[in-house]
Amino acid sequence: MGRRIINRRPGKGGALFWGALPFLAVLVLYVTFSALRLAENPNDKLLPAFSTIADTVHRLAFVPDSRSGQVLLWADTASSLTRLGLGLLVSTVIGLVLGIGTGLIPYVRAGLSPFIAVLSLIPPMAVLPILFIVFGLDELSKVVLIVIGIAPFLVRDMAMRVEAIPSELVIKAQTLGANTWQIVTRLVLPSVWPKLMDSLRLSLGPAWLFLISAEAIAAQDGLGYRIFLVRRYLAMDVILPYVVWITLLAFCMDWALRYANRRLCPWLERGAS
Amino acid sequence: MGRRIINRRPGKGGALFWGALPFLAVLVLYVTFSALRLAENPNDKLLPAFSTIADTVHRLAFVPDSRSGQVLLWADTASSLTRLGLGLLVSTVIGLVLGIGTGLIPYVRAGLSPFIAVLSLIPPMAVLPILFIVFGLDELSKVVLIVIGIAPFLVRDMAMRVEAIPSELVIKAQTLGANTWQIVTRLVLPSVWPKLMDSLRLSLGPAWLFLISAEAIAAQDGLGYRIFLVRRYLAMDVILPYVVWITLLAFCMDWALRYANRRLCPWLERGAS
Amino acid sequence: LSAEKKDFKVAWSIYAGWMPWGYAADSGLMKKWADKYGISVEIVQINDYVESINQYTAGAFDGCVMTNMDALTIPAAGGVDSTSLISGDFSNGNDGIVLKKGKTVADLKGQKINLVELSVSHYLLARALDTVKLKEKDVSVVNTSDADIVSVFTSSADSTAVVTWNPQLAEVSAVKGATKVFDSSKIPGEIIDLMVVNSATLKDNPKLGKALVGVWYEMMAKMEAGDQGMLEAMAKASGTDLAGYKAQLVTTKMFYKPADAVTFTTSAQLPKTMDMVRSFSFEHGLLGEGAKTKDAVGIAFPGGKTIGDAKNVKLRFDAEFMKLAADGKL
Amino acid sequence: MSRVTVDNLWMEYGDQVVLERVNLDIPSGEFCALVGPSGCGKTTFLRLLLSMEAPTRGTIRVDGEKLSPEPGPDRGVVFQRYSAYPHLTVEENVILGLEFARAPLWGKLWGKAKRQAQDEVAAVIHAVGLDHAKSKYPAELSGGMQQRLSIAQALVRKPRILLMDEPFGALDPGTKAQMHDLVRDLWRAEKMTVFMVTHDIKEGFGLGTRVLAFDKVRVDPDEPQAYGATITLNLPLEDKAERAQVVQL
Amino acid sequence: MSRVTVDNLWMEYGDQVVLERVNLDIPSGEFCALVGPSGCGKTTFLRLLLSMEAPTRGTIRVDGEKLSPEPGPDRGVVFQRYSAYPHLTVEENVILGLEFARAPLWGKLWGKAKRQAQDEVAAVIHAVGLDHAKSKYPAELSGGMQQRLSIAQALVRKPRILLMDEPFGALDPGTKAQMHDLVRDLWRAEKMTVFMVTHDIKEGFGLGTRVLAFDKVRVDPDEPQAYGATITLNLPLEDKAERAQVVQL
Ligand SMILES: Nc1ncnc2c1ncn2[C@@H]1O[C@H](COP(=O)(O)OP(=O)(O)OP(=O)(O)O)[C@@H](O)[C@H]1O
Ligand SMILES: Nc1ncnc2c1ncn2[C@@H]1O[C@H](COP(=O)(O)OP(=O)(O)OP(=O)(O)O)[C@@H](O)[C@H]1O
Ligand SMILES: [Mg+2]
Ligand SMILES: [Mg+2]
Repeated sequence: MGRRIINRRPGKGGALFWGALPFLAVLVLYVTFSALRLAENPNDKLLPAFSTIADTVHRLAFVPDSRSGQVLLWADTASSLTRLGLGLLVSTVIGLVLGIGTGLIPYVRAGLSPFIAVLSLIPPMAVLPILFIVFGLDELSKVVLIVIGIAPFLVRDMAMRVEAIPSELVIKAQTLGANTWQIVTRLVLPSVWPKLMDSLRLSLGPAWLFLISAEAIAAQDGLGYRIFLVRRYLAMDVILPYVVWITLLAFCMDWALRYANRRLCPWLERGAS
Repeated sequence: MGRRIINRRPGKGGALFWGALPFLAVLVLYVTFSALRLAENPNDKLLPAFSTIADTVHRLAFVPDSRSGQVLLWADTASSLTRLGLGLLVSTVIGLVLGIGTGLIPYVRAGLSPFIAVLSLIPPMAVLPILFIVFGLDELSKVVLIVIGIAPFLVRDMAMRVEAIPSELVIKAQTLGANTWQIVTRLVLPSVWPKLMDSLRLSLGPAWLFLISAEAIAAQDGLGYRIFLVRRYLAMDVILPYVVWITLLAFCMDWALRYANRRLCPWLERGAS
Repeated sequence: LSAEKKDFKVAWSIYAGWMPWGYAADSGLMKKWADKYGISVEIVQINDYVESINQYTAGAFDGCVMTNMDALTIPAAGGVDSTSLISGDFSNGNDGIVLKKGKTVADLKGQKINLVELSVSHYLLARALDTVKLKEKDVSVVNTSDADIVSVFTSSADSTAVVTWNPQLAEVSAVKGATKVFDSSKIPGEIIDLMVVNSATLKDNPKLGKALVGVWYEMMAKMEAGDQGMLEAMAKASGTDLAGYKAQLVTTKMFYKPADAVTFTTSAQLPKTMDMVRSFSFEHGLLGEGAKTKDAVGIAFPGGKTIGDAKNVKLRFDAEFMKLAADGKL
Repeated sequence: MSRVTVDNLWMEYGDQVVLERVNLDIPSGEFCALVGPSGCGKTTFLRLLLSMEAPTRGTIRVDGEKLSPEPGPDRGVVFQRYSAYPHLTVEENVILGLEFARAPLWGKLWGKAKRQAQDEVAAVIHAVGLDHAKSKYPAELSGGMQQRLSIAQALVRKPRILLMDEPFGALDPGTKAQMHDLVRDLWRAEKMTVFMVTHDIKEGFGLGTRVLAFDKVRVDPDEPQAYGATITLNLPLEDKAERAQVVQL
Repeated sequence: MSRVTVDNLWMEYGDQVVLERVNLDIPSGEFCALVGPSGCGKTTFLRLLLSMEAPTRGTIRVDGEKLSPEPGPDRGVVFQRYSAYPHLTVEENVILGLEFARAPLWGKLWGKAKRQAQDEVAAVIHAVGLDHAKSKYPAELSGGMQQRLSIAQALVRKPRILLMDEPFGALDPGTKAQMHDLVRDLWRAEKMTVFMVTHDIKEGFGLGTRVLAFDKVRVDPDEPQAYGATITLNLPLEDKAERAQVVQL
């Protein structure tokens, strides 16, 4: 009927089809170029064939390492996820506390907001030596690098969201007798919670990036460590599945956050029609 | 009068004072620890004295380099800013086009949004070899790394903002006879423009980070190049002023974006009381 | 300033000649030797080589593995009086120059060369250029991180020449049409891998030196004997397999016997080598802006010989502890 | 011509039935006043007419053809909550409809074309009493001013069907009378079909040519959401002289 | 006791004078109906009484003391645009005032205390006719239902001064009458001082004990923003029996 394109919606199947399309395209591209390169040089390591990758994945994911008796992939995943989880947790708490603080309380804003703005602009990689001296080289420093990497973003984003709460709602809470703390718990927190989840989702990419960088500098296990280790041999048959695996993990987290948002914030869906 | 803390505002002077406080604190910390370390080892490189830094800055910023004949700081700044500017520009355009596309048009959303979500979660540093094949090693690949680093974030953020436009406003535009393109130019673009500026401000940190990382991979000039080069001999007297300089540049951009927002979007301030 | 202490930390990073340190930590040999002297030594692996030296220089570690050139330009130039406790090996083909276009060093002229600037690769390049009377001005150097050098050379047509070390060197040499035109076997004994410890700490705590040297030569003996378990563990830890690791060892001249290391360290060649290294470092500004001549940082050798400013000796080559090992007194 | 026919319409939100068995046949040009208790489904009915939502059952036809499934310039709307564009000034908000029609590419007029459009809307801006607030943004307007802005905005495109949800609710009696005149004149001139929700019965009977009352006929006290509202009264004001002139029966 | 005294009040937005020379002395317990043309400054006046904004000149005193510079539970408010909390259901929205008072730490009641609070507000929720929408979120309510929710929310804390901005504008006559009773009863019982903006003159005279009319007395046709509105009529309805009972002159 010539409807405007903004009013035309694909069905369930259609959405699946269109969603899968770009992935398929990438896959086809990969297979083609891999075959081309391998035809020229059967030992090419840059774009290994799927069979090679499958062998490597089998070895990484199912054969215990002779030295440590651990299965590498799972051991790496466990340590990386622990670091990442801790980093995200701490960043979230900082983002929430400082974000609400700077967004809501003028004095805190005056004191912290320029500092945090500047902090968020310092490239952490450039001051690594200082960070390592201050925080040591063990687990702490990796978590700290994640926190330094994403917490300022979360703080600033949260502050912006808090400032965007309509002033009527804050005023009304005060006429209902709320003190500052109650305004935080009953109005500000639930209002910015869904935005926090969204911001966290947007920070997942950077968080992994910082984790990998941290693990590449000082670690003895972890997904980033393994990638760093084999990178010198250009072992793309290890790197690619690791990257896919990292992306998959990140995607699951992304999905979980979205799901949590829907469950914890029913008002977002109700009445939106 | 015992006002709630959310209603108490510092005056202009107060804001300046509180804003400067954390910076002063960091400065004092630095001077103290620097003095302590220098007392132990007068040649300590980690936290050089301000006089050393000043000498180095003078050399970097005003004395032409003996090898290349250029004044290092300005040459580095020029190349880095060019790369960064290009990267930001391309990312902004991508963010705007794809963000509005995915946010507004259900078919585009179905096709691209999962792909972009996945893309944003792939750690770019881990797939560098593939980027090199596709984009080569020169300026292009550095710009591309910045784009890969921040464009997915911008796209996703823009899409979320577009989806947050009240449906009444979109419906009303249609009743006023707008076609899709007009809805984009007259409603969606002005609505998300201020958010785009905010998101860009939040991406400045990551953008610099990716620029510096890109310059660490293969470069002959640039602020990141210099930092990584002198990192080899822990020349913090070079690194620290460079970091401060980068932060200052980033802060100016941040300020410029905020200012542009205020100038281009007068409705944000008017009537907000 | 440093007093007697019990707990020490040394850092190491992944490189063919340093892999035994990882094995020492994992196998418990380090603990054995530390216990013997009533101290504890923690061996920390740091993946980023430069970061490990930086951390040592900043004082986070009592010792660290590094090359002779980095020992001079980072801790010594940074005012940290450092002592080379063990001369573990020298690069005998482990560092090299690989070209896609051209077959000889002279072909480097005018090319863009990917390497880690200011590292031993850079030094190797300078020495190679010397052999054909070229100057650094005749080439153009592109700083490229060691982790990316393989992918840069393999995947990009823009990259036609690289200088790097193993295992990256083996990977880039294997690229179709690539030629290795120069390697460190042509300048034997100039790129030396050391265990460096803080001089003051060592002076106050000779036990640390004894424990480190003791464990090192126990492992060297095992390695020389071809201990399969040890070699395999080290291969794995360096991210390759036994064959790959053995290939790397071929181009590494390990001093399995302490006596050989002592001979090397006390030889008259070492001061000459270090003089070349410091000249290179000075020309590239690596001795710091305060250094007006290459003599700014003094280097001491066994037997009391020094070069450079004798009042500012910051790098000391020591053979005493290795001698103890050679004499079986540990 | 825009005869609106509604055939056995049902609308449900989840398990709540809002509208049930709504049947209507409204001749073209009719000015319908919709009245009914708060929350009974008047706004929902307008949303259906606007294709903002699809009915659960039943159909809506305009001149015998199925209602276009998306909103378009044939149906203008004044929402219950004033909804002007916050990033446009009063004048820009009003001009917007003309710009969409005349500048297919960018939706923005420049230079002479723009000045001409400004002249055209000047009358309507004056009629709603916002001349002196022309260059204000909606956030700077009072509630009643925003409501008047919405009305002006909707009228500019002269839609064939005009849907208004309590358009005069926030206005004082004097201003309201002016608005009545404005809407009535336009309705007469353009012969639009108008649906206007109002809580002011007098306004309904005064302006309208037909009054539609919504209410529930069946109520289950335990499950109040089980039954919806329907049209309990459909009263053409046949004695109205205006009706004979405008409405095409 | 809450006598409101306004002394030579001016309010300007930029170069627009909105209110000028407003002088008032309202005895405690008075029910003031504020009327006036759209955009004349009634909402602005309420905002000033609420300390949402500071006057450009002049002072407001309550019982002789300067008005607290921040909103508090002594002054309740029903905004012109319904403004319930979108993340709370109807019942949670209404209970909120009690929770703030009784749970100083978290602002949230649990278990028995919560059930008791729910019982307490059940009456008011019933009175505004939202029993059956108790567990709906504001986005699921009709305009009139949201307005009633706002009223219920403001009444629960029984403020000494109640500010209402067109609280019954979106209600049908039947519901409106119920709301009138509800507010009148509470006003009588609590002897609140009420300021209510309304466009319904009949409502103003019916509910109020005093009518305040805002309008501009000076108008410069070229510069309409140069002069503001003031109180042109301050009419105590002294013949009202209720006034004698409640108002403390
Ligand atoms: N998105 C939604 N989800 C669930 N229920 C809804 C939704 N929108 C409206 N309702 C319900 O539908 C019913 C009718 O709402 P509607 O807005 O049509 O009422 P109305 O007649 O316009 O009332 P008013 O005069 O108060 O504006 C209400 O009971 C409301 O709770
Ligand atoms: N934030 C603001 N910035 C600038 N002008 C404003 C602002 N808020 C209100 N005004 C102006 O002040 C005047 C009075 O507004 P106010 O909202 O008080 O009117 P009102 O009497 O409540 O009208 P209504 O009955 O239409 O709600 C209006 O002309 C409006 O344009
Ligand atoms: Mg309605
Ligand atoms: Mg008002």
